[in-house]
Amino acid sequence: MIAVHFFASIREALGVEHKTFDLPKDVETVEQLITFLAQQHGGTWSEILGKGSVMVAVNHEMAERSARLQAGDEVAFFPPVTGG
Amino acid sequence: MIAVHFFASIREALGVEHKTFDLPKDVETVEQLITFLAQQHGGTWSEILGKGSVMVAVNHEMAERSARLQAGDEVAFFPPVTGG
Amino acid sequence: MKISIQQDDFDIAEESRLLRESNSNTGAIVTFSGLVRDLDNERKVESLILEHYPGMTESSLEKIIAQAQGRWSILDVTVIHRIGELQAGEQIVFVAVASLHRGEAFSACEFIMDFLKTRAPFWKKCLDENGESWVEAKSTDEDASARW
Amino acid sequence: MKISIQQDDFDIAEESRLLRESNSNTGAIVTFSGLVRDLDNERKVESLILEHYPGMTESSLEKIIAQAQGRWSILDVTVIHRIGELQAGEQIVFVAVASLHRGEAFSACEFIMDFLKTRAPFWKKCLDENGESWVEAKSTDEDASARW
Repeated sequence: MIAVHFFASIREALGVEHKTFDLPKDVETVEQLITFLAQQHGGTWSEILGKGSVMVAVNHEMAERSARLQAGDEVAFFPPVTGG
Repeated sequence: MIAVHFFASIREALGVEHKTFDLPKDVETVEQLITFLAQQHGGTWSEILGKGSVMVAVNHEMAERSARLQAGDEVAFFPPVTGG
Repeated sequence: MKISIQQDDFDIAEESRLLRESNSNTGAIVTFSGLVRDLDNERKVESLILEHYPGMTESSLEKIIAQAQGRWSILDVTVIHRIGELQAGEQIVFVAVASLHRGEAFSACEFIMDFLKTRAPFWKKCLDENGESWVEAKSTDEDASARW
Repeated sequence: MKISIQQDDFDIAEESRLLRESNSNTGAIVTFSGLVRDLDNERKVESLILEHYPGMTESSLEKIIAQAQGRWSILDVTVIHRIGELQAGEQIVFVAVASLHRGEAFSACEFIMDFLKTRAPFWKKCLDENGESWVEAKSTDEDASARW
């Protein structure tokens, strides 16, 4: 299983807060996860998640798109942070 | 008249808090004021007030020993400040 | 060390007292309070809605504080960040650092705020006279954290 | 702007509230509190006696604040300094700066403290287990104000 969370403007643009599903065999990186999600949900997802400004966290740590994934991971996509 | 104040360790070393007196004609600068005070009170005063670390204020503004004085001025001698 | 993510307002007097009493050798306390401004880009702000990423928020703040502790000698730290809807004038965030000397407390407090602004997963939505919109990240905040 | 030289203790919550309410567009408040440490050079401190130069103290603080206002956009400033005898753990000094953005508030608050330490006519006498002695000025304080 893999859990994917979406926050703030990304959540609103996709209309989804989180998804949990079996990690497909050919999804080994965050980049491949984005491709997989876009295949499932259409080009809008690829456009939204593909933006360079979108930040990625894997297991609560900031991560690159090349970061490797494994079953049990929690992945999150969100826009640049604006707290404080 | 001129008013001279001494603070903190300078006050304690001299045993005087302040003095008010007619400004002598030949005292035109802070340096000359120190010489005049030393003539009146002895070498200890010259030693204490002559130290490079002693700070001088004229009319509540930090001043150099070359600062010019006139009747009505308020002069103060004190050690480096240690507030805060 | 205290990290709290909460909806409720906080009392900076109480927080400062706790920090001050945690170590009798504290000589300096620097605090930062962030407030909801009533004007942003010349628009009248009614309120902000603060969203965060539970779990990651706490761990990212712990990491930022650990980095600060690695750079400066710090006696204690408090970080409080509010979430939910906040009206103009309300407190959003509080960071306080206690140390022996003032230079370390100033640097550590500003460091923590600069990294909170760019690394901690919080997002603000602004409600103003034009409706609602997500606040955009500022490049000046990225610059502020890059200089450390 | 508020400058106060006083024997009585001060309430940082009340001071922060006044500062916060003085301008509805304040986005950032940075405060510094200085406390009497209970150890200095490994000696147990019982109390400090704070002496100052009435008149010059106020005008030197006004000048320091005016310099800060010339360098940064500041909405309001509070400086409180206590005099007389203070026990270990007591508050000595409080400097708070309100501004639109945090960078200015951090810089102005630290600037005011650095110059207060080296330009405002206050002197501390320390009472400890060895008797009483005047606190010596530190070269690190002179360095801190020289960097601005």
